[in-house]
Amino acid sequence: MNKLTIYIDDKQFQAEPGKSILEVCREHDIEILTMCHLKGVNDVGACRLCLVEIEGMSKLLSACTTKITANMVIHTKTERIKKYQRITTELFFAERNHVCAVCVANGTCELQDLGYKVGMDHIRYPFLFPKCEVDTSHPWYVMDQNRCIMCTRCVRVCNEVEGAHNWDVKNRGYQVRIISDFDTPWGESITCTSCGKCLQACPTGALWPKAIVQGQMKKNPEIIDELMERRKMIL
Amino acid sequence: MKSGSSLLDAELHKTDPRVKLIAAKLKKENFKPDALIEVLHTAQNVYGHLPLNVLAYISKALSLPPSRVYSTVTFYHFFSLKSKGEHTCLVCTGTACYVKGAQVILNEIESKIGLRPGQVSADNQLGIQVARCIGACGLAPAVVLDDEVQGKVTLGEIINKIIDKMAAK
Amino acid sequence: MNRQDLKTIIYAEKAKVENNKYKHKIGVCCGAGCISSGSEEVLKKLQEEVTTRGLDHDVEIIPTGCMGPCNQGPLMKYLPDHTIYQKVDCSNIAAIVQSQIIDKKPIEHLLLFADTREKPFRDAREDPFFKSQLKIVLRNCGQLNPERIEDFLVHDGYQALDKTLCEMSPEDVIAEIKHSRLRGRGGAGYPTGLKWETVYKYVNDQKYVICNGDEGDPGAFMDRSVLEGNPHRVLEGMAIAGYAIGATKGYAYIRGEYPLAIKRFETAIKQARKMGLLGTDILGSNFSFDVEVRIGAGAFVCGEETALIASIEGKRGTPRPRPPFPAEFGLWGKPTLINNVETFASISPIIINGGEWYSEIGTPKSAGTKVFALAGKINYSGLIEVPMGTSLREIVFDIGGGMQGGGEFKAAQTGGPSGGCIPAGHLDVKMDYEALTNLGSIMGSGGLIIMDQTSDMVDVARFFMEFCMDESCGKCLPCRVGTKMMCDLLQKICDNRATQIDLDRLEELAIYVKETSLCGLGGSAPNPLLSTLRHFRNEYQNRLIRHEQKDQIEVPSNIQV
Amino acid sequence: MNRKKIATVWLGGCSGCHMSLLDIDELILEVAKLADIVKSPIVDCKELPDVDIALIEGSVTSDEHMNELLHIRKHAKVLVALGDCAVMTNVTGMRNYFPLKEVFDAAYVDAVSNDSEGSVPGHPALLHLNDKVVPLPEVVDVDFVIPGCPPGADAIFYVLSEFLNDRIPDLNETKKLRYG
Repeated sequence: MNKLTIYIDDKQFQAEPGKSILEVCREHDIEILTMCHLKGVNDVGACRLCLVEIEGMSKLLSACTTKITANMVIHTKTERIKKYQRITTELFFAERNHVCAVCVANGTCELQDLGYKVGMDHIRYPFLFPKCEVDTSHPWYVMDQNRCIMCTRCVRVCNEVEGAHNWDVKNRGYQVRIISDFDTPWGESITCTSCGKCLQACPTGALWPKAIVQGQMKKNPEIIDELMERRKMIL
Repeated sequence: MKSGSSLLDAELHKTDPRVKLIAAKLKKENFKPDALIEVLHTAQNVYGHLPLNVLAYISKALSLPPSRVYSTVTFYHFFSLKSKGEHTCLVCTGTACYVKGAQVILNEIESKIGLRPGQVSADNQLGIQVARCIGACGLAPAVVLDDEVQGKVTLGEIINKIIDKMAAK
Repeated sequence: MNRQDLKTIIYAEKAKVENNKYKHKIGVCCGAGCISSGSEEVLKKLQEEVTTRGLDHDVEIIPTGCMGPCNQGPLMKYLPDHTIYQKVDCSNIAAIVQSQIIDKKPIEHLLLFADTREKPFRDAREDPFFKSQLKIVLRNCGQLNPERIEDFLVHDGYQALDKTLCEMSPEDVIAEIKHSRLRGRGGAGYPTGLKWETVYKYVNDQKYVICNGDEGDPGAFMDRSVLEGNPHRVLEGMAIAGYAIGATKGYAYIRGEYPLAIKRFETAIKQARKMGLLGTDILGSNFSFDVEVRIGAGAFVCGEETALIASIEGKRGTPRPRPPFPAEFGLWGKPTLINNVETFASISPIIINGGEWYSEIGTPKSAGTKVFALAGKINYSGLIEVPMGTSLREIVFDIGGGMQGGGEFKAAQTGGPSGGCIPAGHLDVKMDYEALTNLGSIMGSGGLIIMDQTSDMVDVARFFMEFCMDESCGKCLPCRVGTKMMCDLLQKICDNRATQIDLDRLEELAIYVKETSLCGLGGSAPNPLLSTLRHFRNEYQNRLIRHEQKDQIEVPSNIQV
Repeated sequence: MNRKKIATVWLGGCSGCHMSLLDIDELILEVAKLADIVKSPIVDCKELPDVDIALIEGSVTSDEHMNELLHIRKHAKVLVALGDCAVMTNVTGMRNYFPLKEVFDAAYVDAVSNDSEGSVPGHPALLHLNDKVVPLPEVVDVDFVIPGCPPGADAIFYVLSEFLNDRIPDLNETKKLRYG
């Protein structure tokens, strides 16, 4: 297939049509910050961290959901984008109750990493301090809404990879929460297979195994993509 | 939280005429999963709200995961998981009504009747709700008492009407 | 039914009207506003009155769609004189029948606007309220019985469909619409012809037409009135669109809050099917088209096209990023055309009278007329239709009869929670898409709320922000958290607890949310805030406390448990 | 010799940040070459004199903290929020999800160790807890923040030495930024 010529941050690249801007950037080690993107499941464009400027477009577009077109001129690191990435990060921290000091994912958390990458030293917006539930009813796992950033990676992994669709989202606006079945305790779910893929997919310490304590969480989100690749070979 | 597994085991009363209405709707829609919202409308109409066992029934009938059904129900303001009360008083808070003092009406209801939007009286007689514009802007401020639109309401009059509703069981 | 059959029916109906055995005709407005004021009672009582007087054979009584001046309802119109009686109730019906029908002279003090005008008009068409209007979309609203397809047929109903199917190719139809320069009436004002052409060009075995009747703006009821007053007009527009783009299936997504509109539209569909104006092989043209109603379940965001599609598919109404646009990847992944109710209702007049005719109405960039739902602190509120480019002053003072209680005009809010306000200094603005955008507002779907000096603009911004916060779907972060933060900050300003830093932060957030949100809801949620800041910044500034004063106040408690 | 004055203050926190400050070990001598620590939990001084740098650990949880912080703001040239509690409330903020009464009851009434006989202490001389815990930037202008629970000793020393040498530190540039 004929490759397309595109320009990213003033450099020229050849890329296959049908690929997203994000895929092309990742191939060439151009850093694009993401939270809701997880290789192996469908993109939803919800976190808005991967927004890029495209010449000729008035709107910022999410790199994960926008396919490349011929002669596209893309800017990924303008001052405007950097500024918005920082605000997005701050809003993530202010939305729920992220207490790194007591979190299992301290040190391996993608949200923490994001904060370092955008150089966020403090949060300028008032914290919302919502009251959130912690579901410990599952024999092995815990779901802590305090640490959830609503990236819905667990929802998509459970639905698209495991096929169980235990997780979904309830309510709307800032009151959205991840739910299991009819918002019933996870331990009583009739759909969950306890496969644990959602734990691997979760970028923060919202989903974790009971056996560990602060700072011990090891995550391997890449496993999802590997799994999907292996499945293709079996077929 | 209610127990999840026990819920799905709960069979709806087959003789309940309301279940039959839902079953008829399901059949009419050919049990297509994309008819979920249409079926929920029917269920909400016949039950007044959407009890969890009804949702479990619908989820099974349409072969949809429980969380998919629950998430759809909680997304739309029209659907309610809880009973809204025998009588309902819905105060329009659309822009025209807002400009003409919908908030004052809500304050008055709270001080005289002791209920805020979304609340139902202890005896389940009256539920107070708000709507984002019922499209009767020419009659602002408007209140809907049991499906009957009261236009250009005044404070004393509307409170009396509500109290009458509560008294007439 | 073929073309000839339709003509036969129309001739027969027209003949019936011409050889009218009735000497008098009385229309009772059964639009939602008048029904709320009790017009159904009036209709019943009127029928009784006429029967008791033995006038059944002389007086025809019809329920009609919205007549316009909704806050004067229930309205009753005597034809052919166009005499309108306002605030009719059961007690004065006998007198009206006696005076108007028997004595043949109207009762002056019961006429429309009799309580506010020095001399009310016997022919309501002479009244400035109607005189300044130009009704294209609403032309037959308030004249025909919306529940009878025959009434519509008499008023050139389905003539446009007949013309397109029998005389025009899909390309012709698209060219005509393009020529008319009609722009989408849902708010964004995208050229309708261009949109049709895009969907037409995508080749697919299945395409869809969707009519967006999820009118969620608080303070807007244009679509509702059109659907209730003339549902067949919308249906006809949808069928023409289906023919033009090559779709065989349409969906009308109507707000659940509008039960009457749903009922009448469903009736219309049944009648049209029965007459063969929907279904297979319409008018013997090989073209097949059918429409289904989907009822909204109370989510403002479903007015956004991708969310609306998700909702029709039975899912949470959350939008998805565009591109791909619905024209390419829409309902069930098929090319889909989505237009607003008012847009579809504008189609048949364009087909009948030609695109040229339509394009000459209005302003160079915004052709045609626009329906507004006029409300707020104004004397006559209701449903109006004016040519694009009519000045706000004309709308407020000529049509609306000026400010209520002699108040002072402060601002007009357009476009609801996605729009902005027009301050008194711009009363002479010619209302069209560009002019409103230049003022930092938008045309929107047509809600027009007039505010007087008692309105607090910061609180107005807070009101709309709270609305957007409640209606945010929660999918993307900027809208989900941003609207909540902005709402809290606005509350802080309203409570006189905020400093200049808070205001700066609020402005920064507003622009951030506007530029980064996934869909139009978040993208326009900051508009009322930005617009009031632009025109009424001093009202914000006056509320701020100085930074040094901060240590005198309590700890900010903008934290919700 | 223009020696600078440093104050370190302990508001609503666990003193871990001060422990981390002590962890700079012998480098404290480097600090001592340029400045005096005039007020600190480890210095016996009741009044706060005007200082060049104030390092403040912990968040604002009570009226006393509030007054102290406002006082320091007036007397410090550079106010540094030290540690996650001061910067973003951290663990101390975890009571914000509950009404204050529930928090008191949990601690003084319902706790098992109370043998069901406890009551909420109400002596007027006791400090008065605010309804909500807030981080320093919500109350006063903060000139610099060092997040971390606790911040690393190297980060603290780096910031101190930069300010003492009239330079502005940059945690991000120097890869010393960390939370938790």
